[in-house]
Amino acid sequence: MTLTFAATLPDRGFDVELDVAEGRTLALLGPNGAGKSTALGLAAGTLRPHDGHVTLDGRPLVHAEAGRTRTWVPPHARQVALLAQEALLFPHLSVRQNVAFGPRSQGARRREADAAADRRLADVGLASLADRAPSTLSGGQAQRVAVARALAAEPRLLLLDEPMAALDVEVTPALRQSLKHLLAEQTTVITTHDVLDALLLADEIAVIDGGRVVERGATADVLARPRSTFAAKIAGLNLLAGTWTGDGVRTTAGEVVHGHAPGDGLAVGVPMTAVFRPAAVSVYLDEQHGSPRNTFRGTVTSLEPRGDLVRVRTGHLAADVTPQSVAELSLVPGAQVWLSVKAAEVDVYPG
Amino acid sequence: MTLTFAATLPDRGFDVELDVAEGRTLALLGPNGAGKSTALGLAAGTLRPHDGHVTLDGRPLVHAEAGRTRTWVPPHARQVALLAQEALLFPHLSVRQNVAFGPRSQGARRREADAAADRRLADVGLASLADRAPSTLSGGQAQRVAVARALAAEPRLLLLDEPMAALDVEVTPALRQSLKHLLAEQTTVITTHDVLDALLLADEIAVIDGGRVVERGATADVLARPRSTFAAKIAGLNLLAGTWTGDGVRTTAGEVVHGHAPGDGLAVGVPMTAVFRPAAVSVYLDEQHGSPRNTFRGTVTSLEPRGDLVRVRTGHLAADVTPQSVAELSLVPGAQVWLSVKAAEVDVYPG
Amino acid sequence: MTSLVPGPHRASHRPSGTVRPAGEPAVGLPRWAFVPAAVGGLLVLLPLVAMGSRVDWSSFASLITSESSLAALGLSLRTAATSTLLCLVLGIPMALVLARARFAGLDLLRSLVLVPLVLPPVVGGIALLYTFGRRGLLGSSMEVLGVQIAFSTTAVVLAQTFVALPFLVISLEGSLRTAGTRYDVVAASLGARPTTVLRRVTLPLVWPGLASGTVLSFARALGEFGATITFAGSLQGVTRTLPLEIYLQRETDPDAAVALSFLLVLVAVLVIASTRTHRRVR
Amino acid sequence: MTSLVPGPHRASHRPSGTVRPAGEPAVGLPRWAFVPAAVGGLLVLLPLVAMGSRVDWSSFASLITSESSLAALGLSLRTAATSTLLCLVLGIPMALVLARARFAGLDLLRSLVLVPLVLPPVVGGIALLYTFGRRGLLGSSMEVLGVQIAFSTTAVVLAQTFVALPFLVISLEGSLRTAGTRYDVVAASLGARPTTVLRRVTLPLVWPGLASGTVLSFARALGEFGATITFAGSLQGVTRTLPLEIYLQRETDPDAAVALSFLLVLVAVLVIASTRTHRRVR
Amino acid sequence: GPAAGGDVGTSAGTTTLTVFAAASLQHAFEQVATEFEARHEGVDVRLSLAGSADLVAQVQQGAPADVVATASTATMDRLAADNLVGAPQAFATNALQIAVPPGNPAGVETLADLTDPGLALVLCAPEVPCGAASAAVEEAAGLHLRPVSEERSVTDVLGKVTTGEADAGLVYVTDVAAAGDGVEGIAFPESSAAPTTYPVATVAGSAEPALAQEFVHLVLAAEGRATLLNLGFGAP
Ligand SMILES: Nc1ncnc2c1ncn2[C@@H]1O[C@H](COP(=O)(O)OP(=O)(O)OP(=O)(O)O)[C@@H](O)[C@H]1O
Ligand SMILES: Nc1ncnc2c1ncn2[C@@H]1O[C@H](COP(=O)(O)OP(=O)(O)OP(=O)(O)O)[C@@H](O)[C@H]1O
Ligand SMILES: [Mg+2]
Ligand SMILES: [Mg+2]
Repeated sequence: MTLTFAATLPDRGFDVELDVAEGRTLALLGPNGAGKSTALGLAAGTLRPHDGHVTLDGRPLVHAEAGRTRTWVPPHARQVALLAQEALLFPHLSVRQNVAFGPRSQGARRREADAAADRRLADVGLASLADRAPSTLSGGQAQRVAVARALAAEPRLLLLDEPMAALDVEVTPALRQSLKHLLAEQTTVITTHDVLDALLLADEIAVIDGGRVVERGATADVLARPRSTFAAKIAGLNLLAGTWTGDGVRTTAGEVVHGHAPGDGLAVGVPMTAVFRPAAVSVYLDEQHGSPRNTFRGTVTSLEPRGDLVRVRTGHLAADVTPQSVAELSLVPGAQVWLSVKAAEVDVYPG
Repeated sequence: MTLTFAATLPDRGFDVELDVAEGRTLALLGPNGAGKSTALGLAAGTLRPHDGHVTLDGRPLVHAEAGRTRTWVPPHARQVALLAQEALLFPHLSVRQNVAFGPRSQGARRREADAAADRRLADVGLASLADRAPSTLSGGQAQRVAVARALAAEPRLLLLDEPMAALDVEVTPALRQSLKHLLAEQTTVITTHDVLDALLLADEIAVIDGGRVVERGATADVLARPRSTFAAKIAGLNLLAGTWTGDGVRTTAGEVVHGHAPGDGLAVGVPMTAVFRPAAVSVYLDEQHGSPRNTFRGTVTSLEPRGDLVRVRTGHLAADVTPQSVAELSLVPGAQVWLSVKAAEVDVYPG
Repeated sequence: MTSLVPGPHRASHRPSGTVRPAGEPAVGLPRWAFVPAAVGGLLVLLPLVAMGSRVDWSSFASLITSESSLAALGLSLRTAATSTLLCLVLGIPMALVLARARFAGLDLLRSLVLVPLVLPPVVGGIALLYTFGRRGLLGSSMEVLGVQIAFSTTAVVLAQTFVALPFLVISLEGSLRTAGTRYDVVAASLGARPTTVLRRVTLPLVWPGLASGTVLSFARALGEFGATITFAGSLQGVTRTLPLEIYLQRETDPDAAVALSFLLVLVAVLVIASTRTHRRVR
Repeated sequence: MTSLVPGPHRASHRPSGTVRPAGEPAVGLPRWAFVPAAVGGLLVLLPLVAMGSRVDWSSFASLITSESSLAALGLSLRTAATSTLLCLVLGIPMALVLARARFAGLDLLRSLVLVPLVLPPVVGGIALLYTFGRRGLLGSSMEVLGVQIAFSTTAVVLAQTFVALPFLVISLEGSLRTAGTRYDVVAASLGARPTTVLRRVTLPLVWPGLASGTVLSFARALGEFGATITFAGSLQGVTRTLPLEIYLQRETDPDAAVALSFLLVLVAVLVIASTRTHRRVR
Repeated sequence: GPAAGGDVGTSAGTTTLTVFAAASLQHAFEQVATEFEARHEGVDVRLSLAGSADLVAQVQQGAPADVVATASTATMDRLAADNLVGAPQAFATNALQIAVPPGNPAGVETLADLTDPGLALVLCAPEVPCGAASAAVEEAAGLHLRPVSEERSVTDVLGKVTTGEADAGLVYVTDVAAAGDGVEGIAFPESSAAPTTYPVATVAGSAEPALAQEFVHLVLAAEGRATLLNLGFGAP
């Protein structure tokens, strides 16, 4: 492992272990206040752990025991670049000088550093703004310059805290594409609220909630078979957790969900999770009876257009239906509905 | 109209006219640096126009001619609240005091102001953080407090500059839902890069690019029949502009696109736009011949997972295909492909 | 908000036993900075130590509790407090105008406001006499109104305010510029009138600068000698402040002067230490 | 970065003919602020005007170009410049340590560093004698090294540095606290060593505070009298700076003293005006 | 009695007499003032003490003084020239002495010893009274002194000597006496060449001219003389 990380910060209820292999990218997902930025701060050296250690390429960066810091490499000596959530461009330097700051600080000559800066600015599509003052940039432009500045520092470990927030649709795919290219060989931890970033950029995903890692795995696995509500929400899947009854999963609310089980021989009572896609869910105004299907009662909480379809949400489930259906059924927030899904569409697996 | 706005700022190449009717919400869309924040700043009074005027409820807020400001209502007297792109919570006040700042400044008693603040904090789901210092909030939490603070000021006109950036998937729909509710009667201008915000919150959309309004209309119309590339990109539609040839639209690149025309009697040579959904586009590795279809040659620039499908982009077009197709065709960025779409799927309209 | 450890511990790649709060931001101060800082500290502290070693501590108590010393101390504290208040009342608006208003001649005005800093205090006192004295610029018109300022306690306050005002103005102006106006803009857009913005946002945000400015001007007022003796004279209980008392003692009893200076220093350190200048801001 | 118009134009809801740059942020200064600011300005300016009205301009030129005046002026400029440099070298690290280091006794240290501000300068001079004088704390060890400070230009510089140092430290510390450390953290994470961070980020960001601090300490050094005469003595060309020359002239020719004071003020205003204290920062 | 103005003036039932005196006269005038108050029921004498040049500037600017006493005739003459005071009268003289640190480390015995180039000598500047006296003595003795510093006041010269910074200085007899153990005084015959005279006068604008005149009389009378002689001053 290039990066191994295990740290606690009792003040913030933070207790996380992570590792990232050389050249890989880990995406940290999780709700606001989960501890994503805290994890990055601990790795960058802008925060000190209460307990734990961080090592990079086998070199200990910090080691703390019960609040005593025993090893401490200061931030500038870590070769870890952190792009924070706020752009924080140095207000007294031009855009080019901002991006050249990392190379210059690491001993590059002005000419080389400026050339590197111009390359990075081109990568984020802002070569033409090189001589501007940061105060004259728009919010999204500033964020892109900050990305370029972090990349230009050529760190051993790159930490990106929501680099895509505030970018426009036109530039996001382009930047995502160049990041994909640039991060190919780069050991990176990225936090994001956009599942596309994770899908496209990350080899692995860790979901943090309430200061703990609640889920961890290869990107495709986590998004296909999420175990946490949060991962399911980002993956856009419905997820119901409960215990195995022998032929289905009983949730704490007492609903039983039938679906594909991974095999026989499961003990009754073991924790299981049922997962299904919103597109597989149908919406009715009254209860349906018939061949094997799962039916859930709910109240519509929101309607969101989603491409050609409309996503209908009830408390804990989502269904994707056509706009016509919405019109025919007169779906509005507050409407009482039955959601149903064929057992064949439901995956059930332990966890 | 409640808000009428017409202002230029030659320094920034900004020249925009807008209006918003009482109680309506206007979404400003456009690429980074288009001038969205500039427009909001001019309305809020944090910037002065070179030429032009802003009136709210018939009351002139600013009137300038050739750089001379002739009428000027200072920001605090405008009843216009601006939520900027950065949260900028007052660092010396608690979260509750931050939110209560608007009501207090407008003469409310401490108790009323605190009660109002607590209500608004509950709206954004952060009632439990009321006594925290802003420096102890996560990025997303801070942004939500800033939303609450702007709402608590109960302005005649609310200006929201990307209020949803940096929010997690879990809270975004909830906040969007409460904003929808809160903005129902509120005259609002919101800037966003997320088409869902526009779809759900805005009655009308104005697309700004390079400091000018390039498109303007009811939300549904603009997204269904975008005239600008940018609107089309956010709407997720393909758009090709050109001139009418009698049976199709000829683009500047020389391609001819066939589709539904709105009727007969169109003069050859008039500007026309062809629009079609990515889902209607098929991808082939060699050119197809046969019944009426449009075929375009292109190089794959990116592949993005999008729900159950993968969006394949070439220079100016997008196609949504199944992951299986991607695998079978070995699509990777750089691959040469032919995109084809049936004429029946293409809408053509003037503009 | 910020905390940085003293050098020796910071850059250690080797284990070390430092105890410091977890979670604190941890960015380094260059280690070499502690060397000149220590030299500077010694330059200021050694003379104090040397002075302390010469004080005749046995007679210290009786000396500083003599009637004339106590009268001078009381007068000094009263006048310095009043002048500091005046400096705040006049200086905060001046700093705001210098930092944020924009009109022709502002740069010249800024330089002129600094003049009392550079004027030898006695010359400052003469200038004040030329202005507020009986035969001064305003003196005759004020005499008509029955006001006579020179050689009264008012004159002491005026002299102290004159010399101390630039300290407040300059250090507050620097802080105002460093802080910028982003938060003020937000406050205004929430409906806060300029006065409310000033009271609830601008001043709390520049609190460290305001506090240093206040301390600087209080200290300068407390130590003021030259302008006072020239403009206000040296009458016990009326205009003879502690520095004037020290000056007089020195003519006849240099040891007593040193002891009284120690009293002055003590008072200043107590007053300054009781004002927390470093409220947490961010 | 910031620009605010004088009151009368700002809050006008009626048309008015103000010309001001478009695009500038426009947040108000309370209108009433201009009243105390003007009073404060007058308090400082009127005495200068009164002084100017008493100068005998016909003999002004010959007076300020006399040999002794020129020698004193030259010495003053040289020593004040040197002391300001010393203040920067010692004071910047001191301000950094006070603002950002954290160790026991820091608060006490901060109060002690202020002591030269409040000490009557003459007493400061005595304290310096007790320290660096022949029989002082360090004097004997220095004599062994063959260094004699007393009655030399070095003593003048030392006295000026002693009194001027706190000015730099206090105003810079206030600015450092106001600025916070967010940008420093970013710079460190980009690989900049603490010294690089200091040079390329911290100091440029607190430029307004550093500039005011420098101006304050230069002005204080230029006007320094009491500590110099006590510690360094007064010999033409060696230790007699312009303020000492002014005091001496005053004994025989008060008009000449006022004229020389004018020269001092002029020089200070020129030097200060040529240092731009208000670089745009944000 | 009539108020002099501001805070300086009458408090209930008492008359205030304000005396401006050179700082070196502090002890002498305190004793005279006590005596004066004892003789004049209801009169409060207030001393304002500063350097002679300060006193002159203050009186010129209309300070509410009744009596002024300076340490040199030159300064008093400036007031007389402006008709701001009544006729000045000499009430004391003073003579120079060589002041050396305790133990006389440089072994100074005569005025001629002060020409030793290795000796750190401090004098008053010629612009101030004690400096003028030093220059006169120097000329009378036909010596050429090279001081390391020309101080602005006697106090500054004494300061250098008491701290041992200077090996010797020329100050007044009274200053040596007042400094106690801090210095040793060495009398020298050439000092008679330059006696310094202390003048006192009533201030023209005084609100209490009669009382002021009585105070001047007391200073000049035998009682005042005795006090001054006790402190080392000579008779005029
Ligand atoms: N203070 C300024 N001085 C000069 N030009 C500026 C200034 N601020 C912004 N600009 C320029 O004005 C243009 C419009 O900026 P604006 O901030 O309005 O963009 P925006 O549409 O809000 O973009 P974003 O989506 O990135 O926030 C940009 O080209 C920007 O570089
Ligand atoms: N300086 C601080 N002191 C105390 N608690 C803090 C501090 N900064 C953050 N916290 C708390 O620690 C928790 C984790 O914060 P963190 O910034 O790591 O969240 P995050 O996952 O990055 O969230 P977001 O998506 O909103 O950026 C939050 O509950 C936050 O309120
Ligand atoms: Mg975060
Ligand atoms: Mg913007």
